[in-house]
Amino acid sequence: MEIKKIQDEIIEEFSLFEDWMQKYEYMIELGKSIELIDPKNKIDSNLIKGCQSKLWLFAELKNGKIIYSADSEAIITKGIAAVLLRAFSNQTPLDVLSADLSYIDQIGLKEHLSPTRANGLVSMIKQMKYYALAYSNK
Amino acid sequence: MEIKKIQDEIIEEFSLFEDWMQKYEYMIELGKSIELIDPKNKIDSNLIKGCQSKLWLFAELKNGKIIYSADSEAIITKGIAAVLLRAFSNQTPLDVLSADLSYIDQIGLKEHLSPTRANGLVSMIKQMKYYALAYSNK
Amino acid sequence: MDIAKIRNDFPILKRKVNGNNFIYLDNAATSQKPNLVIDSISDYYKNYNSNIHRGVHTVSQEATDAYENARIKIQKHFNVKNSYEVILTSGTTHSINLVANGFLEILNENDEIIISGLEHHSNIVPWQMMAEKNGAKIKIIPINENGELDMKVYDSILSNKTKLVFVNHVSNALGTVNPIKKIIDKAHKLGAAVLVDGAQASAHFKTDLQKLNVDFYTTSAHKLCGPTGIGMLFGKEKWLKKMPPYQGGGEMISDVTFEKTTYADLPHKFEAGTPNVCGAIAFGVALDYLNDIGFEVIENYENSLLKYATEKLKSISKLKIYGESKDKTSVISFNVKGIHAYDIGTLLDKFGIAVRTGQHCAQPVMDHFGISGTVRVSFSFYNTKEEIDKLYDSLNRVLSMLG
Amino acid sequence: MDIAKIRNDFPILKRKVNGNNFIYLDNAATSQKPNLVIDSISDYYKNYNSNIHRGVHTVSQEATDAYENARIKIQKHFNVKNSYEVILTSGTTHSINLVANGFLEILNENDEIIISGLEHHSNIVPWQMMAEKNGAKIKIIPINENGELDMKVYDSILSNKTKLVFVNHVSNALGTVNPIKKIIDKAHKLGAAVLVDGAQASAHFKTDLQKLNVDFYTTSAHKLCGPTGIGMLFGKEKWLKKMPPYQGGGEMISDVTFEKTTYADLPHKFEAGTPNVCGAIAFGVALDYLNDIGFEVIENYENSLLKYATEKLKSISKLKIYGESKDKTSVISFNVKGIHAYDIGTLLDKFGIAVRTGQHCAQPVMDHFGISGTVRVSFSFYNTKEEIDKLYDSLNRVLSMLG
Ligand SMILES: Cc1ncc(COP(=O)(O)O)c(C=O)c1O
Ligand SMILES: Cc1ncc(COP(=O)(O)O)c(C=O)c1O
Repeated sequence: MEIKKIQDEIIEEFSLFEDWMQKYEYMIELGKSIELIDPKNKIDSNLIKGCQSKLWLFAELKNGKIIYSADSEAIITKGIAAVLLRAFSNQTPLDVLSADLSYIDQIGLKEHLSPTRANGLVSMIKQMKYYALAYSNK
Repeated sequence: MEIKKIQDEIIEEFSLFEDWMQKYEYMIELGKSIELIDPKNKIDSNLIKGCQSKLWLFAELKNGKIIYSADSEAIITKGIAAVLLRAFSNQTPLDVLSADLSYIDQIGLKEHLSPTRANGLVSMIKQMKYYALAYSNK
Repeated sequence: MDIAKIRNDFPILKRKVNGNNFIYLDNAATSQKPNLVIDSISDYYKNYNSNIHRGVHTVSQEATDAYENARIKIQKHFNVKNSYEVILTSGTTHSINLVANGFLEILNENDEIIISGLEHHSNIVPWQMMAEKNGAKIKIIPINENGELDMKVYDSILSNKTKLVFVNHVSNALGTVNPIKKIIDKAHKLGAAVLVDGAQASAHFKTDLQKLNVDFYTTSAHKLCGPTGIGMLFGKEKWLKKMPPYQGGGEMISDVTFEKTTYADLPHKFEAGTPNVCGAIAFGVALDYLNDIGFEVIENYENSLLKYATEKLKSISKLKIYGESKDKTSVISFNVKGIHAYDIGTLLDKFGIAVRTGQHCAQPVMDHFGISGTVRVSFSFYNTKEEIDKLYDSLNRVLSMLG
Repeated sequence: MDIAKIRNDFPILKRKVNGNNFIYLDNAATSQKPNLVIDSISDYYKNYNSNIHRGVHTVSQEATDAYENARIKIQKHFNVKNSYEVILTSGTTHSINLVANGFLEILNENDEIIISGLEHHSNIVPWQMMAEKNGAKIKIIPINENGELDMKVYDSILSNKTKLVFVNHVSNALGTVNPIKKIIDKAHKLGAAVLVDGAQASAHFKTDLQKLNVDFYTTSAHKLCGPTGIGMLFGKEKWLKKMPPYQGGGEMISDVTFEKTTYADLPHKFEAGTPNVCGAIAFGVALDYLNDIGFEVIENYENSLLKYATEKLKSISKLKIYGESKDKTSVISFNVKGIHAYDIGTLLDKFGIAVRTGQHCAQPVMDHFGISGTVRVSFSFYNTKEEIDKLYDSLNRVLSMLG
């Protein structure tokens, strides 16, 4: 599925919730189904900086598509990672590079988009784009 | 004359003036008649600290009385010194030590009584009392 | 203590966070400011702002007097002998670095310094930086299971090689009040000087520095209802005279030529450049405010809050409190089994409750307990039992979301 | 420029001093603050005061964002390439000491540093302190009769032994604007770095640091309508990476154990401890305020004030102006023959006029002219021609009292 479509899907899902508690509960649920990073890649060099809880991110190219995997000690961070992975994993590097991010705002996670947030969302997005850039040159 | 009487005299003189300009002009006049420090005593060790213009102070004991002498690069500082010397010079060390200083306030120089003032008035008073203390033990 | 009146003094307590009443339980990081302090800042800039010292004009004189008067307020508050033993700095970190720089040339590789295992990074890193240069050896007083210093080890590592001992008065990570009087007396017997970091203590109780006979003591105004960017260092005259100046600049010199510079007297020798004039004045106002309430009143009230909160939190299953020293200020550091502190902090924030999560700039303390961080709630005299009830309820809801 | 409106922004300008309207001509010492800046301080403490970075709660996030946003305002104002090249310090003196400490281990006794003869003590003493330790040699660019740097001597002392050149952008004692672009380009040709002290410049004109290609640049917020206790250091990334941290503490580390500490990335490596959060935010507001008026407008207006005042003062007999460089900001330093500066300053104050007297923390400049000090009047964009007329009249009355 296209990134844009997945994002719309996520927006729709989140729009069903009436309050932040339900939203967060859903995000936490999503976190549980994340593509977990292989233990052998759970190393310091795959840590995302600026994150209060450890957050590992990894990416590999399979059949021209980027497969992201991640994990975090914190369940909310994992949920946020899930929201990103669902949209961007299994896409071509070029699609990832050109993808728009406004869906994060629309599902009510805007507060997490400050570069100084201790959850590393912004650094994570940056790192995902770096991976995409690296793989797009291959 | 007793210190207290001289102080009253000074207060009376200053009370004749209606504004600060006249007062300052008078003080500047007084400065001109100051007992000048002997050039050989115009040395760094006789400088009063915390003074923006150089201010020298010296004291000697003659017939049981302290004779202060002073000089300053600034004419206002010299005037202030004159107001002090007139009251305290030629008095016994004990009289200087026990003297009250409220006349300074009464003649309208209170603003100069802050310890952080750059004119050194407070340091000068201190130094005069030090001299008196030293000579009172002799 | 009229808590309603006091809360009314703090405008920020009226705000909403995420739709809820704001409950500020991050007081160990920084305190909130009463109107009196905030207004003193406006008043300064609206009425008598000027650069200080050596100014012959009235406004400069007013600012200088207010600044020096703040120094005297600090002197009196901490019962310091001479006002020139109070150095105004930009905060505890600056104060400690000033002392570490001062001892750079006093110590050498035969000397030892002792650091408590409860220290904030601000009281560790400057000494490591110093020791790297002069070769002094660093020894550590370890902490026990309750988060208290192991005084037996202290006795065993203290020797006549020890030149300096550093310990905080209160641990910011755990709230432990350290037995500094004992530490000082023992150190002095062997000729070592002691620096006590009072950043975390001085909001909670009053300290008599002459009685304590401590060599150096330091705090930050922002921890005790004062503004950011200002703090103090007390140093005994004999030490301040022995130490070289830390920064070079205006104010701290008496004579400058390109060949030779002579330094000014205390305290100016250590106050290079235009100081934080307004900050110092507001620091003094903050001390006045706290003293008007009274530190005994504050201490009693905060202790009752701590007791109440500790009991409530302990009733939550799987919740473990780190630091259970008998002598504690209003800090509770905890974790809930299987749940990351970050998740708890993030969700409590949704309920309008501000707590701190992470290492609290005290990684060695975390390492001691084998954890990566804690949730830290820290109280002040403007907090209430109702707020603790709200914390308790919200925490339970958060845990059920995360569980 | 609507001067009435601007003056209305500065509450202090409405006060009386010794019964007269307050005329503030001590702007080179520190600037006055507009309501916008004062209000931003109250706003911070009333609404979102918190310790910053690593806080997961909303208010900490708001404070962090505002603090980092201030850094970006400074970055944009000075056209700095990367925001992390902007270090927030407690002021120029702190900034310069930070750099001097950074070069302590980079330089040795074979290296030379060049200092201009126009420097403020803040840009002399730190280098003397450094040179005492690492043995670097200090050479001086002398000044000529007009108070300008003697660029021929500069050419002759600059060599490939020169590692650093320090010069202020504008002299606080005389107002001279130095030819820093030339100084920088020449230094760079020989591989030397240049630090420009912009404390006295940045209130008067805008500086493009990338265009200037300077290695370090520094200023203090209190000189440009901002609060006390905050300033900035710009350093090129390559230098900031090369220099060791200055102070140890919280924030500036990424990993602390008692064995080893690793330092955080820029800019945090140089921002140990709780920063002056509120000060930084208000610094940003001050830049906004000045930019809203526009620096071209400010420069033109101030130049016309300077010209007007210079002509008027010159008409007074026996009055000598020190520093008559063609390129000058709003500073007039003068003496009147046979009269001590202190006397003039003290009596002008009686007329409500604030000027500075003395050495202006630039003793070598005074020594050059063989004087112990000057009377310094320094203007800002909120001053008026009427105030200069008042200065002129009062000065004449003062001189007749003293003469
Ligand atoms: C040219 C110059 N450099 C440095 C300084 C020192 O600045 P601060 O006192 O704010 O550290 C000043 C101001 O006094 C100055 O005018
Ligand atoms: C115990 C302790 N020491 C030192 C500090 C550092 O103080 P500051 O950041 O104000 O310099 C703090 C506060 O963070 C502290 O709690």
